[in-house]
Amino acid sequence: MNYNVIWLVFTPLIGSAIAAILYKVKFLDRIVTFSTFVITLFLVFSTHVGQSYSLNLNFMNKVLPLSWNVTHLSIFMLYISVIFGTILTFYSLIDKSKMKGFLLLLILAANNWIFTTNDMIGFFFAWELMGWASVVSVLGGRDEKASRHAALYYALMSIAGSYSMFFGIFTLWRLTGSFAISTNVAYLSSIVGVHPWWVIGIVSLFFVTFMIKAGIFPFHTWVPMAYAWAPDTFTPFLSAVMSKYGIYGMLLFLPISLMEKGVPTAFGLPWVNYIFMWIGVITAVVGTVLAFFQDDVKKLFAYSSFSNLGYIVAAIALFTPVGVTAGIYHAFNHLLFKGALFITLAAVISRTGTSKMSEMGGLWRKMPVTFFTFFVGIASAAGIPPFNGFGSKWLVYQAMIKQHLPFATVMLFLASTGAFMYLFKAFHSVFLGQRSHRYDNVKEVPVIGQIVEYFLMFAMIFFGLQPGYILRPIGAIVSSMGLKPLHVMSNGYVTGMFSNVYMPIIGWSLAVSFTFGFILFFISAKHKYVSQEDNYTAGQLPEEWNLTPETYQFSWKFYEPVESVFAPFFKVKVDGFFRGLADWTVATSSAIKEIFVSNAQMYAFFAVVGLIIFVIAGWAA
Amino acid sequence: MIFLKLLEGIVGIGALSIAVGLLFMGIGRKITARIHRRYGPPVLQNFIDIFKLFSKSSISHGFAFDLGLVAGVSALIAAVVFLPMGQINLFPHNSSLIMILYLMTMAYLGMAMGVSSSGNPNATIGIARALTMMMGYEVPFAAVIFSVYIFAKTGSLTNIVAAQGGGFLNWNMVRLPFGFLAAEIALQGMLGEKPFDMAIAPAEIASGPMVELGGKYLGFGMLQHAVGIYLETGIMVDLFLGGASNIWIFVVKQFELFFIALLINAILPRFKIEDGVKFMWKVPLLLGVIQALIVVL
Amino acid sequence: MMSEWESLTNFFRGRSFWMLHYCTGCGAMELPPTMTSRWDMERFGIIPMATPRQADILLVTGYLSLKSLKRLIYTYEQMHAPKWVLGFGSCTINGGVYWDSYNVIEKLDKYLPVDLYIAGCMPRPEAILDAFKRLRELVEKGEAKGYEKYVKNYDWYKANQDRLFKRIKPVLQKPEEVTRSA
Amino acid sequence: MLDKRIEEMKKMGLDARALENWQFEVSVPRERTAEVLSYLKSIGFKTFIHLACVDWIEEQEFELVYNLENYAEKLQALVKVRIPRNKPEMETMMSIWGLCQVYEREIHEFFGINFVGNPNLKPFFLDEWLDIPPLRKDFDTLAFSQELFEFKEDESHGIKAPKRIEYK
Repeated sequence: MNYNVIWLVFTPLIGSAIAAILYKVKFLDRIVTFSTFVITLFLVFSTHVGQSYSLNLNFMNKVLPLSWNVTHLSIFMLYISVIFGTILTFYSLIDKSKMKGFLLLLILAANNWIFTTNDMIGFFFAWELMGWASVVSVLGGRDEKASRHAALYYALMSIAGSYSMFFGIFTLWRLTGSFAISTNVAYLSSIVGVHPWWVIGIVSLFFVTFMIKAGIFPFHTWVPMAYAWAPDTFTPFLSAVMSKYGIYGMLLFLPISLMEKGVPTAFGLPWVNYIFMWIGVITAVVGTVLAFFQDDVKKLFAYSSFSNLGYIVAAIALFTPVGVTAGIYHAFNHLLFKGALFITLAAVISRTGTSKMSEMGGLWRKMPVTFFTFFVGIASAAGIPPFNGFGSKWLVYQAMIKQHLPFATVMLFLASTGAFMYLFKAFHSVFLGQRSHRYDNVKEVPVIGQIVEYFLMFAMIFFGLQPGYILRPIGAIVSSMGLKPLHVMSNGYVTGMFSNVYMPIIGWSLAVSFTFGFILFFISAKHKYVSQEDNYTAGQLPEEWNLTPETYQFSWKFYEPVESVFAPFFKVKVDGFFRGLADWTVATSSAIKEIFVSNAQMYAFFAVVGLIIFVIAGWAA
Repeated sequence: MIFLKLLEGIVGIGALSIAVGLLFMGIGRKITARIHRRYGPPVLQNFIDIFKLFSKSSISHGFAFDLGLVAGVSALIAAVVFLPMGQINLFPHNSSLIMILYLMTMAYLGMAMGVSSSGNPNATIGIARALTMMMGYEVPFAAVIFSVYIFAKTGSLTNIVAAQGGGFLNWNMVRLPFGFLAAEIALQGMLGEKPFDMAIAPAEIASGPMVELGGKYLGFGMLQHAVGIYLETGIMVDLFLGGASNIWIFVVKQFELFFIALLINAILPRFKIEDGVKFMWKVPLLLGVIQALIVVL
Repeated sequence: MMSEWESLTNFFRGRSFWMLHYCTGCGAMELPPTMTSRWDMERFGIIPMATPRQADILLVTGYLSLKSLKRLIYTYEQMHAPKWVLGFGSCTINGGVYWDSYNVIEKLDKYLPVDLYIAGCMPRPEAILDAFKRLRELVEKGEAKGYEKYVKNYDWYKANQDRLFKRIKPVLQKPEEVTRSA
Repeated sequence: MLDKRIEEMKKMGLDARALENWQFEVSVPRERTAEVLSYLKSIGFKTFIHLACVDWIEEQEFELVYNLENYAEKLQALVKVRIPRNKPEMETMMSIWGLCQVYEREIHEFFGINFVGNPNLKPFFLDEWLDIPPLRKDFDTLAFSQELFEFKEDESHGIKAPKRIEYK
């Protein structure tokens, strides 16, 4: 019996209660949130693999067994989520958005519960808690109407997911009589050879939920809306941490290794895994393509998140040692760089008051720390070697090539190159180019924000150069799933199957060559600094040409040629499918409502019929 | 130890790649001139140009401008260090092709950051075109390198070179002919030669990314092009022409590839960007996919 | 006297002229043959550039109206030192056929420091190549210092330019006196 | 066809005559310009090519020449309007051809003719022009040029000041 596991859940709940009382005073609310995160962090530090706790709840003469069990995976997820949450709440001390601390603490409680629980009842409760707290958190963005719409959409998708999971849980309970996740997974993997269709059906029920939460194609439609219209400080948490719950859930169920049980295969993979892998690849490509054309910078990075989760799904769907390692590693890297990017965006938006890229530009002189954090962030996201994103992308490719899947790999490579493109678009439109005179008085974020940015910058470079600190715990996770983990030679190595990369040497190489570059720069002829107005204008005089920074900034329709390349694909809209479904539901519901409301006798008739069916069904059962 | 080796490597290989790259550019100008029935500049013209540029005063638009242009050259040289070139192979256990490709991306990101921070829309349009074209040629190139990965069962350039040992018939150029063709076309785009030179269209967008560069900044841009030629042709030599036993043969093989690119460059006009991308996704990608299919099945 | 370093740099500068051709005048016609295979100016290291930032030489091909002179001065000031101006054709020397025009300047030298003139209307490509050769000699001897002259005598140049561009009263003080009789 | 058109013009009481076998001119009083132009437009002279102005300084008059083209019949019409030099005013023809706006702006700049109803008569080609309009005959360009550009004789370079050529 280890009580600190259960304290992991209760501490944030208590903190949440206090913060809810104080929430009118914003600063106190934020202080309580931050300190609760710090306390939770210490609790996480004292949590170890193998700790467990169980509790039997008596509920209407039924015993509800609740149990907690800390696995390698859960401790890893706990660490990364709580540490990131602490950084984010530290940043939120200076933040002006309408994020509510007590809701974040509720999500933290759910977060800890999801990652440690071993029973599906607790999992479901925590999932619902997390879902609703995040739905309410999405409210209160800068544009109230839009964020209400986004929250509604998100809530509907969450509900659909919850139903699906609820159905799955009770089907399993009916079959095994147990709510424990490990028991059920073991049961499923024991029958998968005999009844593959049942297993696939039941597992799909869970996976729909996870895919909705992670925002995987075709359930991604809520992602851009919710990410874009959530409060600016909440979006980092939404993207960095909350999208990983779905991945965590998938990792729980993936050990039903369909591999050796005689399931038909496609290209060396069980065909279910194969299809799932392609879903991941399509997610990556669709997210990338859609990200090209966004004008709202948060929406662009929302699509970017969606695309990166495609990478993760594609990797873990292979369920090979490299694949799972790459998937979890990419989940970590994505958490780090996307968290950093969204925090810098929150800083920029708090200073400029807009998230439209066409209205920003040239902020790098005014916000240098934010600029460099963003630069390191996009370098990581593009997978440039000395920063953190490289190792995981590279492992993903290796995992795919190992399975002889060249097409999927090429598609992922396309997504990666495309990622470089849209990241540069955001980089240019926000920080580079001409600065409008509106932003002449913009200042750098306050000191706390700068500390957070420096810290994240350092983390991205450190984990890029020393990937072993992450790959070792991932190795433990992989071996706990019954796979052979990758060999980690030392902290600097990313060990692959095709070749190794020793990251520090890249860092040193860059350091030396940059030194020589700057020596050459400083010994050659002198330069002088000029303002942005002194610019090549084909000889035209700026003042006679009515030239303003806004008109001389190129950020509108940045990738117009690409648009014409991808034009045929834009005709298909997933969103339209869901909208059509919603319209159909509304129409059907109102028709049914008509039946019930129009006539009292009719209503009574239906009630009686229903009752009779109910009684007969009960009697028959 | 590693540090000293790197120091040596970067000074030596940096100087080598710059010298070879500039020489290639000079020879390229001469050959292009001869194709146009002109006399052409001296072969060492580009060295003169570089010297002149670095001795010329210039303007800068701020620290990001400086950093970006320096990064354009430095990151490329940092990548060249890992390339096996004949007997010069400093880090044989650390020559993953994908790593080199992604390290090259850093140079392009640096360059893009530098020229865009100048605030000139022509530069940004050029960068947007270059990135679009990059998406075009990297996809067929990725298809090719993944088929080579599967074929050679290794991703390290050192091992790929080793696997091609033992004569002309073992070269990947002969064994993977479709892949080689696709990679050749992708190389044309990578080098930014015609018909894929929309990024630096001088008449439309005032030479694109280079619009605000002058003096040493333009010098850095030129050095980046030189090292880029060296690195990209070098990768192709290691991938398809079986590497080389010493650096001279290596350079000669690089020149062969560059020569083909030059001949195409000298006689073709420019694609539109979307047509360039579509072409890349039709012909070379099809060839690459055929090659991948042959390798996998 | 020039130092060794300076004469070395001048030697290289003289062999790598990058040229921005300001083609509002009719002289633009003479440049394509100079660039292409008949006369091939690239063999002297001379190539046309797209923007003033990259160029060493400003080649002014022909007449300059007041409006284009304004742009020319802006372009010249955007170039990086060392830079040279070549006046091409008679129009830049004394106005050429536009000697009495109210809107075409007569002596370019008053507004920008011209290092070398190419006389003629039009000068042949041979003349252009000869001019580049002469300019190279001047640069190597360290005599082509127009850009330094411009900085040193900026007040004079600026006053001349402002006389054209910042007029506050009519040029012909009493129009009725100079009016030609009917 | 040319004769037919000239006849039509004459029928309207206007003075018309052929210049070439594809071109005729017609002199119009100022008040009837709009009427004649719209009539010509309606009978096929749809294209407005050019608006020119001639300074008849001896007669103290400006002559505006509206140059119209009929591509179907391959005919050109020059509609000539004379206005007094001391009161240079004319109605704008923008309602017939919107294009006139630009030409009228040019004529305004170079001859100082005020086009009533044209909203945009600000300076066009000339920057900072403060003298009398330059294409009037009484404007001495050589004096102007020598005054503004200060062309002095330069013995050291052997440059002689240009001599005035009198047209007689």
